[in-house]
Amino acid sequence: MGAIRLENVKKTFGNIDVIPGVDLEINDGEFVVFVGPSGCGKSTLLRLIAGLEDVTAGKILINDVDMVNESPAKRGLSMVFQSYALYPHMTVYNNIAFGLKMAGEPKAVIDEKVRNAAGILNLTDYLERRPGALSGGQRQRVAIGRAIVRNPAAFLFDEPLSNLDASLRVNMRLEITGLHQELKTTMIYVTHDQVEAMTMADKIVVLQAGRVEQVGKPMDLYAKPANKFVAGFIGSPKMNFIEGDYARARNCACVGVRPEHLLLSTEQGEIAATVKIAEHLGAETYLHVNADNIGPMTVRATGEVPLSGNDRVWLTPDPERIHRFDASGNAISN
Amino acid sequence: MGAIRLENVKKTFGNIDVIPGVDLEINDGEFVVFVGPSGCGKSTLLRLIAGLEDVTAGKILINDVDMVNESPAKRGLSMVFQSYALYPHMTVYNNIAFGLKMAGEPKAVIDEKVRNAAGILNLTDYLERRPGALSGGQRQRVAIGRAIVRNPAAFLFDEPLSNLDASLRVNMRLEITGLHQELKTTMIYVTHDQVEAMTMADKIVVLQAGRVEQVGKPMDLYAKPANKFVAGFIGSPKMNFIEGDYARARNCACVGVRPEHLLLSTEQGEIAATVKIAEHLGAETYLHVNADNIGPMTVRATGEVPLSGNDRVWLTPDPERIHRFDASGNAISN
Amino acid sequence: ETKLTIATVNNGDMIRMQKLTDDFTKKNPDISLEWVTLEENTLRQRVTTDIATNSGQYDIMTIGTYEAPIWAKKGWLAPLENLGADYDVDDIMPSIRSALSNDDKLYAAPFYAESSMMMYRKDLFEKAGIEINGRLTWDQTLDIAKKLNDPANGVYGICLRGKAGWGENMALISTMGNAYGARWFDEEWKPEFNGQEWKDALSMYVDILGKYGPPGATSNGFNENLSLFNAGKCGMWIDATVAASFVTNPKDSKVADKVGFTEAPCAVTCTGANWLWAWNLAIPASSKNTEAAEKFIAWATSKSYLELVASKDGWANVPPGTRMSLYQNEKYLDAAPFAIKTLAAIDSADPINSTLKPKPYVGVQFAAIPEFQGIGTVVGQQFSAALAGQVTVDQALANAQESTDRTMQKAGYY
Amino acid sequence: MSTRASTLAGRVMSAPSIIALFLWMIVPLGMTIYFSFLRYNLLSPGMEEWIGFVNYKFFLTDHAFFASLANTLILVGSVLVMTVIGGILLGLMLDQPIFGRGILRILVISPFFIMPTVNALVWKNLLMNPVSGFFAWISTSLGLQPIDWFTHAPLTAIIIMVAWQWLPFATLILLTALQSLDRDQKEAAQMDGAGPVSIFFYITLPHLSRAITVVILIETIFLLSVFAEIFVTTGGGPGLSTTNIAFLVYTQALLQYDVGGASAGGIVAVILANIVAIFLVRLIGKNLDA
Amino acid sequence: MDSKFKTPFGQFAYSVFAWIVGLTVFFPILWMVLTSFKSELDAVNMPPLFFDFNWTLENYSGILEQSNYFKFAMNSIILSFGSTFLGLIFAVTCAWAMAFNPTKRTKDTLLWMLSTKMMPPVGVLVPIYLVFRDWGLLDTRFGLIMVLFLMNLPIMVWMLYTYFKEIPKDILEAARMDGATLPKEIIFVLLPMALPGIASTMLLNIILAWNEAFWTLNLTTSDAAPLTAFIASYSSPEGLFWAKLSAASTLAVAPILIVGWFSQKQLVRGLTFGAVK
Ligand SMILES: Nc1ncnc2c1ncn2[C@@H]1O[C@H](COP(=O)(O)OP(=O)(O)OP(=O)(O)O)[C@@H](O)[C@H]1O
Ligand SMILES: Nc1ncnc2c1ncn2[C@@H]1O[C@H](COP(=O)(O)OP(=O)(O)OP(=O)(O)O)[C@@H](O)[C@H]1O
Ligand SMILES: [Mg+2]
Ligand SMILES: [Mg+2]
Repeated sequence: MGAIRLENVKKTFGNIDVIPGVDLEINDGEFVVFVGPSGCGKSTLLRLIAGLEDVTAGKILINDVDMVNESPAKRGLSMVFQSYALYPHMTVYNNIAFGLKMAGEPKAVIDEKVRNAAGILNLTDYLERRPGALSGGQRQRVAIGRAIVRNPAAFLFDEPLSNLDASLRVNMRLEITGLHQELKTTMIYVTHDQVEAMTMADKIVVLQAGRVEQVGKPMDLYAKPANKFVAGFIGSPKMNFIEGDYARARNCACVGVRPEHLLLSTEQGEIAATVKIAEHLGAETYLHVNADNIGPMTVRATGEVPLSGNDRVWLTPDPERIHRFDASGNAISN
Repeated sequence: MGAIRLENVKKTFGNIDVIPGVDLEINDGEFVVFVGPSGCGKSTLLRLIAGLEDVTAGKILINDVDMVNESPAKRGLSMVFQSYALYPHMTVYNNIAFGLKMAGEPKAVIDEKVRNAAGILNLTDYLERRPGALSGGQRQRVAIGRAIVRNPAAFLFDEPLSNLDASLRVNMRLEITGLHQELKTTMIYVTHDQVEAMTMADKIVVLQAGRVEQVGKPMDLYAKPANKFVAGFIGSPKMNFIEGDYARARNCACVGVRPEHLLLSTEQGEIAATVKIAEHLGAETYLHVNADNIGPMTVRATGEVPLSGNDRVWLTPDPERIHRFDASGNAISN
Repeated sequence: ETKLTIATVNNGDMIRMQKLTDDFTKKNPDISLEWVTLEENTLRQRVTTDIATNSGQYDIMTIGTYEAPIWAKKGWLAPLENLGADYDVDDIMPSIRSALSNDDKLYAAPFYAESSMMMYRKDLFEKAGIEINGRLTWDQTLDIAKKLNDPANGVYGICLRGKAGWGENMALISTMGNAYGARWFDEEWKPEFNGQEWKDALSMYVDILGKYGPPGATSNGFNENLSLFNAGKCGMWIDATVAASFVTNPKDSKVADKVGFTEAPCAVTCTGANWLWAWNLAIPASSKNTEAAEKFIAWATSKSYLELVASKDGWANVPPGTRMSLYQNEKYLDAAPFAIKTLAAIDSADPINSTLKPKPYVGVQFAAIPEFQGIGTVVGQQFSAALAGQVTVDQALANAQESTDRTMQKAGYY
Repeated sequence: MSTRASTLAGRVMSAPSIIALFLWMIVPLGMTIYFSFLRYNLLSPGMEEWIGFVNYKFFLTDHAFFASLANTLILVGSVLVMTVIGGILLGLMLDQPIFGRGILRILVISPFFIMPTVNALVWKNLLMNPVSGFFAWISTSLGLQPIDWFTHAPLTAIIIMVAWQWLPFATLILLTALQSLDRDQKEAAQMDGAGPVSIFFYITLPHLSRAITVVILIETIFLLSVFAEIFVTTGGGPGLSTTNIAFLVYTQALLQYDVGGASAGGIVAVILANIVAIFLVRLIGKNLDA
Repeated sequence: MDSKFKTPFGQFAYSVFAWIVGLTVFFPILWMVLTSFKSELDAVNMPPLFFDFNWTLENYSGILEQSNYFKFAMNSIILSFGSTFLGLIFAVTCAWAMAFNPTKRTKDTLLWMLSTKMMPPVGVLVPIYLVFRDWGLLDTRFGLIMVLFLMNLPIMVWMLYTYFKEIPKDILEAARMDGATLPKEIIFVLLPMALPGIASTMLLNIILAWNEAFWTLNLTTSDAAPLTAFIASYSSPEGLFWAKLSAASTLAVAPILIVGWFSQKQLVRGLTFGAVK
């Protein structure tokens, strides 16, 4: 059970407003992802919720109780750190059991819970090892195990996968998603990886400079970004932004087209361009092109496309999927 | 000018055969990428070429001269290290100039070359800074600048991008590709990121346990992997391998189908499956499914597919793009 | 049970005493002894700090003839009035007794006493054809040193104290100064290093030791010279009379049977040409165990203690110089060939009249004023610098004069 | 972790040490300052009187003061130079594979465990004695005149002893620093064509600068008050040639029992030490993120 | 390239060279120990006798008979360990605060602490002595422990501070999330993690306290006197004394030397003062 509500939460370090004021509602059992560029305050916000930092102003309600003056342990939340923050001198077992020991649970209960968590996370064989003798993915799991056993109202994850290599990341991503489906506990997850955000979240919170830019389901953010910032931030490769005459012709300050929404042709189309670099990935091809009168653009084509540098191509944006923004960057609804 | 040939190069550490014997031909101006799982000997091979390790046996010919007994500096190669290995106490200028100073070049020449390299790499404004005051991407560029100025016969890169974050990685990848197009110098590039390998290489060398598994153009490796190992290693998400009856019916021990070569249908198809997790990325959707009688498989579908957990789907492999492997894992040509 | 904490210096006689205390504790079962044995300089600094701050950590202190009169006058020491009937205070050498008394009360009991004399190598003298007739002068000594000096064979003409310190080189140089008619202070307490007497004395010292002494003389004190002499490296050695028993002890000395003894040399006078020193046991006024302490002192400085030592280690090893009766003891005179010379030296040293010209201070080789330690040390350093050749004799004397003058002035003497 | 609770905990937990040290500093310092204005001889208790700056005047106009100041600086400076250079060389030496490196390292760091007093006694008597010391034997065997250390090179002798004592400390710190040098950096320099000497001067030495700073700081703190070695061997002489400030203050305090003068000297020493400290802090501020 | 010595011979020759250097550095100690087994006359013999002399234990037996070595040694142990443990308690808390809850003044405080060590001890002997006398601390182990503790506290704080700085804050925060109270956080998480650093801090302080010769000599008489006082009674007795002195010296340094040898790995590992990043 963990519904979390932030009411006008503010945080300043010295005289820098890191979080100028955030309101946010997180429902019980939801998987919420905070994304945003580096330094935008994702970690700070998470740490405010955890109680590792004091808020400068505002309320943090967990299950409708204001927890602003409670110590981290009392808030009933668990946190998984980017660096895992495992206790290097304890075995996996003790790492997982530590929180329970601190809570003064009886030995038998601890043992049961630890073994249970280890079972869920496939760690049973490693309980007697120290973190130093584990692989990156296993360490990650121990960190999660430590969070699980305490039966928290919510899990807080601060970029838990960013230290893992690409393929492991994919696996752990799936594991965490699976875990969420199994436990149905509220999870707040910080990342700056869009793939993670898109694939894991029930709800994405896009932050910029300590401000919430947009909150919504991943597909909503992808399909209907509220502004240029969100549009550029969600989706990879990045959305192409076209300004100037092309935009003016469409009654806006800027037109946005995702690389995957550009129809590619070697014969004709709306925008003529020259290929600079073609990246052939087998299943798809990224073309980095220089569009006449517009400048650099990226095109994403499915499958193998037999193009290379200096070829001429024509691009046609899918008119259904064009995004238009006004001068201050806000989306203009179609 | 840098053609490199390895003839039966061996390396043992103590009594471990790390490289049991490698033959390899690298042409002048080629961009060669070494890939392979961690610990397979990629770095070792590169360091043997650089002269940072002595070979146990074999010849390393650079422009047809055996360099096995030459010191690293004499081989006329430049190396970019994974950790960048910048000199922390020297300015960017001096970092780049160091090799030239050691070679005793006159001041004026050094200055010209350094400024030239800095120009190419957009570092001109940072020449007086120390590495500590640079961002990851800038450091990376300094490391490359240091390599460029020496006008090497070939560049050696050891996972130069693995310390950078995802988006910077994409940029730097393009920069290095651009650099190669501009300089046309031989480059040997170690990575374990398939995207890098696929997009950058003229020729990929797939290593496993110190042995060359396959050498070829990226698309050849993608389309015609010589064995199961290469098939599984190249391409992301990983190729699905199907054994058992399904394979036997096709006269082989194992059938391989890439996730992107599975036709998805909610009504009918060759293989029936249940969706476990659906990852919606906007431009594409990854479905992790459990195929009846076969087990877990991954499907990659273009665009947004409105499926989620527990939905039933049917998959049909593209018959043109099926890979068959014999019992020892070698590809059987269609 | 009473515990006595006793601070002693780490010389042979004191250490022997520690080993013999069973005799005392058997007789006084209610008294236990706690020894604090320290090297001389450290000891002095420890006990002085203790007594001056009235800290009362020691019940018995080993102090020199320098401290005794100063401390007695300040009332820091408990008078020794109950030494017992058989103690025989009158047997103590008069010169020593007067040095340890104030207003006719004895404040410290001498454990052993010494003067200075010359030890020489009879065999080398013989080889060089030198004979000693009567008391030598420093000029003659210089000649002899020159003749004996043979560094190639590891023999140096003369060994003297060169290590800086008021109890080290200054003890010797003061007696040389006395012999040349110099004094530390005139009647107005003004230092007199600018006089010709000191110049003569110091020049002789630098000359004889610098030219015919062993290398490293500037760091040689009593111990170092003893080692050198025992190893057969010195032709002559002018130092404490107690050394006599060591250099004649075949266990430690390579030249035990070749040593001759004679008085320390004179120059213009023989007055003050040999020093007077005694290590004494005293009770600080702050001690709470005065009675037990006095008992112990009575035991340690008694005639029977001498007999105890004699019975254990032989007569040659008894602490010398304190009791006249010892020098009438045939057994001692037999065992200690140097006894007569020692007695003569001690007898002739008078702390009150030790300079040719009158002086305001008590002490042969020191001035019993609180400032002397510091002055002696600084001057000693200057003189050892002169010996090392770092400064000239004139310079050293001028420096000594200046710094002594400053100190006396600061201390308010004038 | 900057919650109010933890900030408060931080204050509370650092307070005992700070207060203890503050008292340890301020009580004696206060008393010393007070004494320094008195005519106060320990041997004349009860005769203390206020004399203003006379003690300072005497201390500062004493030519012994300047001599000892110079000696202090020479001693500290030379020992620093010797230990840092020696430490780097030994560190480089021990950083290579050597048969029995563990034992060798034990041997090299042993002097650090030796009491200064014992150190001085051993060097003075067993090694540097010009007649029967070990060095004298070496000189004579080589047909040379034995060096009369404490007469002709007393300060050098002290410096050697002290440097010997502190060499292991420098070696240890520099060795750890050497071992932390990124292998890639050395290899990059190799690729750049730098030889061993260039690598040392361009890569290794700059890498060590931080460690060198630490060595200098810690050693200076201890070297400013070198005492036992002088007390045991030369007693500050001959002349003033081995009197440093600490020893000069000692002669005032425990030979002349001039507490007033010694206190003034102590205060002067504190001021000088703090000047050195400011100097060091500058050095560190640049090099050390303490 | 890990090894500069491609041939075994090169490495051997280098090892020989290194051993010569190492033995030279060690020589004074070796010589002291050798001399302690000689008779006095052998000790001053010219040329020096290396191994072919009459080995004797008489110096040691003489010393053990003459003074209560074990009492001195026991005091040394009590003083050095006592002050180190006391110091550790203060220094750990202080360093924890400075490393994990730094304020603007933390750096200045640290440097100030170090600067308290720059006061020449002789300069403040008399005040301290008087205070000790008045509080009845003279010649008490407690008093000495306090002095040694205060003397070394700045160094301890600094060393620990540098180790603590290297411990990721995350881990302490994780412990906090796990519900550990401050003392538990320090005892169960911080201390075990900083163990190598703590071990070497302790060692360094034991060494410094063991070898401290000024205060231990001046503030003790007998009850609390450690080995530094013991050695002061042998530094120059009359007569030939080198062998005896060597024996006494050997006895005085042996315990700490042995402790040092056995724990040198810890010392080597931890003695960085933050010089290694
Ligand atoms: N203790 C602190 N004192 C001062 N400023 C801080 C502190 N902690 C964070 N900040 C500042 O607050 C801002 C937000 O930091 P935060 O760590 O929350 O960013 P983030 O979104 O997590 O970034 P990243 O993706 O790099 O982890 C940054 O500008 C940072 O410099
Ligand atoms: N100096 C060495 N001594 C002993 N074994 C070594 C040494 N260097 C490398 N190895 C071993 O050689 C093998 C190959 O190592 P190498 O570093 O070349 O792998 P890699 O392919 O670069 O791996 P990664 O992707 O993790 O960088 C590994 O098993 C490694 O443990
Ligand atoms: Mg963050
Ligand atoms: Mg590698």
